[in-house]
Amino acid sequence: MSLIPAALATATALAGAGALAGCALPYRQRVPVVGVLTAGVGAGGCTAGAAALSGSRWSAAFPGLLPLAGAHVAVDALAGLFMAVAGAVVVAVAVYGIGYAAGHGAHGLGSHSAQAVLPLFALTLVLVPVAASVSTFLALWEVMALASLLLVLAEHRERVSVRQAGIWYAVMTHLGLVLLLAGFALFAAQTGGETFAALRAGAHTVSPAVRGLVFVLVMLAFASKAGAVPLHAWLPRAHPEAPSPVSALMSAAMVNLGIYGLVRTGFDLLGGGPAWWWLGLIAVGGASAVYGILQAAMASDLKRLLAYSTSENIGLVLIGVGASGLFAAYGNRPLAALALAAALLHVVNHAAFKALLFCAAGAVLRATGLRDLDRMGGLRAPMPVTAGLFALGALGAVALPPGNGFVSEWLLLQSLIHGLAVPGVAVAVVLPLSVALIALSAGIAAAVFVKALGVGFFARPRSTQAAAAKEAPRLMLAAMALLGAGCAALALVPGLLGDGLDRAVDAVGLPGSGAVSDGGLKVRLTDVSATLSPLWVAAALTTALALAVGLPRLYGRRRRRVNARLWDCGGGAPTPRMAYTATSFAEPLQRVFDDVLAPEQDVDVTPVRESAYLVERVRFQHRVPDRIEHRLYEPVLRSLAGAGQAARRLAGGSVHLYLGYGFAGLVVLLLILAVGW
Amino acid sequence: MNGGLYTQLLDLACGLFLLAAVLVLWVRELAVIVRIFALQGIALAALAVLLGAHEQRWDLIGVGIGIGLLRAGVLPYLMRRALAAITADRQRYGTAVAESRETQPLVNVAASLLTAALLTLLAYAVARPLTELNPTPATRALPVGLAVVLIGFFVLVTRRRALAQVVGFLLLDNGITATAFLATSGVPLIVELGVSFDVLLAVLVLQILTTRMREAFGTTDIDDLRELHD
Amino acid sequence: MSPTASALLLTAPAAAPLLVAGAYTLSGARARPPAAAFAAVFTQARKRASAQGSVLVQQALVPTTTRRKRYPTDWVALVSPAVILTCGSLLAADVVADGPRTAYSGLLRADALTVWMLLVIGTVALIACGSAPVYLRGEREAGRASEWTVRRYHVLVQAFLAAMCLAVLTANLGVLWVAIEATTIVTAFLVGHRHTRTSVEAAWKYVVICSAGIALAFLGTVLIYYAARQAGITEAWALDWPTLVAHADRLDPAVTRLGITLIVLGFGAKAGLVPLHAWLPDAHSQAPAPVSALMSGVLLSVAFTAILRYRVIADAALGTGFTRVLLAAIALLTLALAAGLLLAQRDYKRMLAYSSMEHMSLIALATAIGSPLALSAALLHVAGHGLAKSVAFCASGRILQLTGTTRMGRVRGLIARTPSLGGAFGLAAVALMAFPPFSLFASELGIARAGFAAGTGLSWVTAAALLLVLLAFAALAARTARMLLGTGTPAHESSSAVWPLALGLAACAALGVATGPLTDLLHAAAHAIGGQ
Amino acid sequence: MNAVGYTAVAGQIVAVTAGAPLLTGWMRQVRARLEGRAGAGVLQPWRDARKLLRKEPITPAGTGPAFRAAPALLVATTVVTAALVPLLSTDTPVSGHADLIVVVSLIALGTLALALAGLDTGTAFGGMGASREMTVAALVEPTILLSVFALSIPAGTTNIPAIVTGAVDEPARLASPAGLLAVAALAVAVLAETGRIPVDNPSTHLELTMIHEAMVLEYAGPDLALVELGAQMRLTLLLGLLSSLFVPWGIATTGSWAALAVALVLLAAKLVLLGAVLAAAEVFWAKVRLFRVPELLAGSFLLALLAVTASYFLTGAS
Repeated sequence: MSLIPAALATATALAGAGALAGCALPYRQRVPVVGVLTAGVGAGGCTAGAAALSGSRWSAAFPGLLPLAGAHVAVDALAGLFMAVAGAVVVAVAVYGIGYAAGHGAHGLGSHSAQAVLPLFALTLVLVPVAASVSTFLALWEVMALASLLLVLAEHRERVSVRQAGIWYAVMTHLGLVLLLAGFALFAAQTGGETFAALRAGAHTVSPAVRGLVFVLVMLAFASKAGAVPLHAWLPRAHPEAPSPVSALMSAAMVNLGIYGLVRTGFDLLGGGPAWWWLGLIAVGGASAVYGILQAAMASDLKRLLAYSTSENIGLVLIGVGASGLFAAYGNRPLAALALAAALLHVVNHAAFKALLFCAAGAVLRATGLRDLDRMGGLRAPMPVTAGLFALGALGAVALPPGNGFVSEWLLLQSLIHGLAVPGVAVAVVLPLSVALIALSAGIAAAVFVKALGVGFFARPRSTQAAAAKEAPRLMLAAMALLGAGCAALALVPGLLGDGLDRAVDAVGLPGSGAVSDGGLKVRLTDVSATLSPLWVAAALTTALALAVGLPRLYGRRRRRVNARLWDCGGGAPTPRMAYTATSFAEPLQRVFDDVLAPEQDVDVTPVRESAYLVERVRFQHRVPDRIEHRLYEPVLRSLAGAGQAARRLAGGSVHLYLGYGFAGLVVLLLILAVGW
Repeated sequence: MNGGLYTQLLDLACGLFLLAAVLVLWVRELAVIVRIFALQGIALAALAVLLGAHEQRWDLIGVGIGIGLLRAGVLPYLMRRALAAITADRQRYGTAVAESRETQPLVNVAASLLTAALLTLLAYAVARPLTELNPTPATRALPVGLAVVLIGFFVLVTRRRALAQVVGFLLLDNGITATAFLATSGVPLIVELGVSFDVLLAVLVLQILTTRMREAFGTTDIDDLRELHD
Repeated sequence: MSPTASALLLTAPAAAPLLVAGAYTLSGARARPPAAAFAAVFTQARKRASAQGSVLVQQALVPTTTRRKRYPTDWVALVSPAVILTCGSLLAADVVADGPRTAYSGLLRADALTVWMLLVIGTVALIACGSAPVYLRGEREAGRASEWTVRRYHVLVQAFLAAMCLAVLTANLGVLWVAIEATTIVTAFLVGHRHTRTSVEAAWKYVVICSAGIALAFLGTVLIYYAARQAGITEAWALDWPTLVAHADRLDPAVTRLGITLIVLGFGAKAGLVPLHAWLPDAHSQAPAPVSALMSGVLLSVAFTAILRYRVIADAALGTGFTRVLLAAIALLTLALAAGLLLAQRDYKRMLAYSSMEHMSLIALATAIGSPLALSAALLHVAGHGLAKSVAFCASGRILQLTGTTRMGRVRGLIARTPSLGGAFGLAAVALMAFPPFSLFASELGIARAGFAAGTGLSWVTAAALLLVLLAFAALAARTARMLLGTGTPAHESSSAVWPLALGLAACAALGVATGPLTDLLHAAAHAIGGQ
Repeated sequence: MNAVGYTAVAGQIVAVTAGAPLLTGWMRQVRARLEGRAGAGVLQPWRDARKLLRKEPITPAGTGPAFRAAPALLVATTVVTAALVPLLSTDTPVSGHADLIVVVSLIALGTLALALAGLDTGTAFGGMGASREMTVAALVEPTILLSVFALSIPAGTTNIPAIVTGAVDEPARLASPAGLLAVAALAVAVLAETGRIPVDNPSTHLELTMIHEAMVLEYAGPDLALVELGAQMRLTLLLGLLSSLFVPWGIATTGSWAALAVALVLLAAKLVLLGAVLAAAEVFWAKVRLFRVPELLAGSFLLALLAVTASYFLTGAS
């Protein structure tokens, strides 16, 4: 089967061409050419992935590449799934990027460097799942990190915050690399080979303790890349500050690769493990799901909100993966397969709607220069298509029928609910809790996206920029429409993915569940009896809607709608400033979760000089800090700064001190030798 | 010459050699220090000549004489010139005294002497295996060489005048040369030449730097060189 | 290949720079006084012009002097890197095919390690000498350099190159010592090339600390010689490396242990390892940028190759345990120190110097591990670090000339000001942070893999090292980002300033993707220093 | 039998749609009597609806499509759920297409539509209502899903007809502590979802307390009629769901016309009874403060969690 290598080679060639074009071409040609080439890269990756999903495999070795190790590649269905997702997202976002960067000037995303890096980033997104040896994987992984870092920094001239975000991202991602390197190097050392095949073969010879250590290290690394709590700190910084197409790529494609690595390592290479691994994973997942969506509920920056919602969805996926591992650990493999399929399906769905949402947010940002929901409002009038597409994405994100997020969450819940068939007290305690966490996060997600849509796009403009907004150019709309179509397809006929999912689950040694099948019309659980046919639900809803709209019209006498003033309690027409903002919308939730969020607010009242009772000015400050950062990161940073200051004394400048080091070292070593080595 | 006399002379030379090193720690006047260093150079040369005479190796004697010329003649001369250059234009300011004396070393003289004693003990302890490997009168004196190396390093660490540091460096080098002679009656000629040439150049460089230092800082107190730091 | 040819190939790398140096000296001898005088006048005139800002004087001077003036002699320096590279590549094929070459009754000897180091020296020298003309022009135009100082600069740099080539080419450990000490003496005046307080201070520290350290190394050499003589090796061959390696098992362990300790301390001083490391940041920050590039890029690793050579002997005589513990301890201390001092660093040249210490300690760690993979990684790391660091230093020299400060706090928006220069500096920093495709990633990956494969103790050491590297990475990333990013007013940057940097970066990246024809050489070199 | 099935579905939809105003009227009447008033009669809600439907449709200034579509969507979701929930018969042709989770989510979808409409008006009232409604909905979600979990454990599925038939076959399930706890939890959740006392007071317009009314403040005419109808239908539907989950007797499990007729009568009886009980309870209860509502919901969540664990450990489903 030569389709996969051909497609991958094409993608690589196109990426190289794109990089050159980005370096060479002048601004006018640069953006469209690079955009088209990048889309080609995505298409190549998508093709290869689809081929792998349809059952073909490919593997090869290039000993000449990568000094000291040699490069090994292999493609199976699991890799194919993630390649296909990444490729599809890349295609849409690349087209979107043409329109986005076109109006943006020769700096930022349109600059030489950014345009040169973009195709390479796309390529690594597609290629990372292909790696089949530790060195190859880490090399591609780091190239991806570097490319994304450079793209995050693209708009460094506009805002200082970009630099901070870039530094955070660089350091966090390198922390991830160190963990990953330690874990994989340990694993490779224990199995005596660094290709995935060797690891797979030698995994069972490794002592349980070392396996556990490896899993913990690798899990932390991949979780941080996936943006799971508590290693998520880079995500709400980098995603908002990056140019919107880049945010879309990172949030919809790059983050998934963390999940890929986890599944690949945990199930495939380590061959599953004891229950405590997966309980830990579920704990991480649950924490990220609830914490992420709570922070999203508090956020009033649209892109920050979306970033935190990514953290939430990744949490849900992690719960699924953890549950799958748990079931496998207790020997119930069909159920494990179901849970894993649900998790993977949610990865796909999340990629679809999150890419759409980030693109829509980017369109708003481009039209108004606004990311702050409190100052938007009324955008549905000037940019109806964007608003509609955002609504479609939001419907997917709130996991309610007929959105696409619902199908995967339904599968996830089903797998958890039927998980009680698995023995073990841990299961009995953990599963209900995770169901509750999923439900809670789903409920808050509904509030979050009602806020995003209702406050951001509905009501009336709350700022001049919002009032002056224009609809995005056609190219961007087309790309978003493409993504929207993807969401709709996933929502109505998820079964089209069925066989691919089964093969992907098979690839890690679990029997295919066949859960999502029936030509896409039904989602039926074979071993446990529950069915869902999204298409029917959607059809029924539309019919009912038509009736509910139509019948009253038939009954009522007057058809013509007349306009009227809003009810103003008798005092002047309500101004936009009276409308609810994102902050005020989130206030009740924030009160409810006061203990978790620990908001900070201070009121200082300055009375007039004459009397303390007459107030001259009242300043009210209110912010909801990221508490985990507060507690986890800041102490570390402080201690490091202290260490740096302390270390400076070592280089005080006195020659005598410096020679003293040498003399002391010499005497100590001689003493050691004298008393006998 | 017979073994007994050879041994006694050898020990005498080594004793002088070590004594000179200790004296450098003792005195404060730079001029005197330089003179003592010259004395040590003579002792070193004597050492080499003795070994040569004992082994009937004329090349060794030649090397010894050359070393004597270098260490007792050229290097002290260079340092005296440097000293003169430093103190010359200082007379009228009356800071000549300050410049020509190691007024207050970082470790005072008494402590330095005690340290020297300890270092000598350490040298004996460390040199044990060397002596055991091939016990001859020469190798029995190896600790002296090591002791001088350590003392030289100690001078380098604790003395504040530029010239005193140079002397310390040269003590270190003398010690190494002595070790070389005592252990293996000298390294191959080419290496020996290279080493001596390097030492000469190093001293020249240091001398030039000393004069520059005086131009730049107005003093040769190394402790004032603290502008480069983190 | 005929003995004469090989002798020629072995002699040329050291001889060519000396010849070039001689040429420069002679040109100085018959240098027309007008030249120097004109230079002086011209600089004063410029000072006046800029002082009073008079357009007239500017126009009177500028067309005739500054812009049009070319300094062709600066480019002559590129001869010796070319020669070194040619001989290196010719020798490479030869050595890989059929074993080491010797000349002058074994005084000069080229094995795979030698050739590898020659190639590294040649490439880094190419970068340094290639970016020197632009740097010197800047110095001239700023009135900081006269014809005489420039000529002295060229002579000393060439001598420096010769000394380093000799150090890697000789098989005689004594001559090796002499050559490395010679580098100290030669570079002393390059470090102190300006007569300012700071440069004198830096030079003094450099000479004193390095001479003291190198003296210890000589003591160690003497002890090894003693042990060899007692092992019955004749005087002529008792310092000959191949002979010593062959008969290492007969050396007395106690004496060898003492010797190797002193040697690691001594040459470690030149290699920027604890405890005699402290000269490094001062010297690197004061030397002219191309010289800093050479010192940091190759001098450190040339000094370290001495340790590599001695390590073979010591391991054969003592078993691997002793040197492993010694080197691992020193490496960890150095790494911790470098990371700690990077955290609160405020001067970008010092920052680069400390990052050199970081990378040298990684190389030392790899040597401590000592498996074939680790040694190959160490050698690859030497090459990668040499390339990236020389590019970084050359760029920093231009940055200093542009901004007039070495304080990072005062440098902002470099990419906006000079995209090419800022980009080169940024990419070099990225390479030093060990991002692929640059070769430092491959080598660090190899070191980590070898470290975890080398038993529990070294696994822990490697893990600690990785954490410290993370600290250094964070510091480097934060500082560099602060320098490069942000807004700034564009300034012109000549392309001739950038091509050597681009060359170096390209080479580093290429090495990281595939070593290609060098693969066999790399493994042969690792094999030569005990990676069997 | 298929005819019977479709008839059953149609019957359920009609019963809910037509019965909702009557049930509301009946509850108001009971309440009025208990409070010693004469009451407006059971048919009053119908009359209101007719009156409103005849009025002209109003579009308040600055509102958009969401505002206009929301009422219809509210009704539509309720209708679909009415078709899915086995109020009359357990073997309907549609019951295979969805399960309890879908039903719950569809109801949530209706809430969400209304909240968006509230925000779309851009008034302080609308926003306030929407924010409060979404907060309550978010907190109710875990309770409902955990009750679903608890109910599905014995039946081994989330398919409602299966649950109901299972309960009919072995009534012991309902008497089990798990069953009772689940009832209590779900009952509280239903009160919250339908905005009844003690969570919300449907008959107040006091801005400090109101939730649902604040969202729909801007509606008038036919739209208002739809909103009212939707709210009433949701109440009816959820009460019906409760009844068929916990007193499933009488629901036709076989496709015979007689059983269907009996089921219809019994359904009416159950709803009347439940409505009376609820109305009576509302007379004696007071609405709790808005920020006490989370405590109430936390309590119900605890009940649901206990229900799950209890059903797991007691019925020993392992």
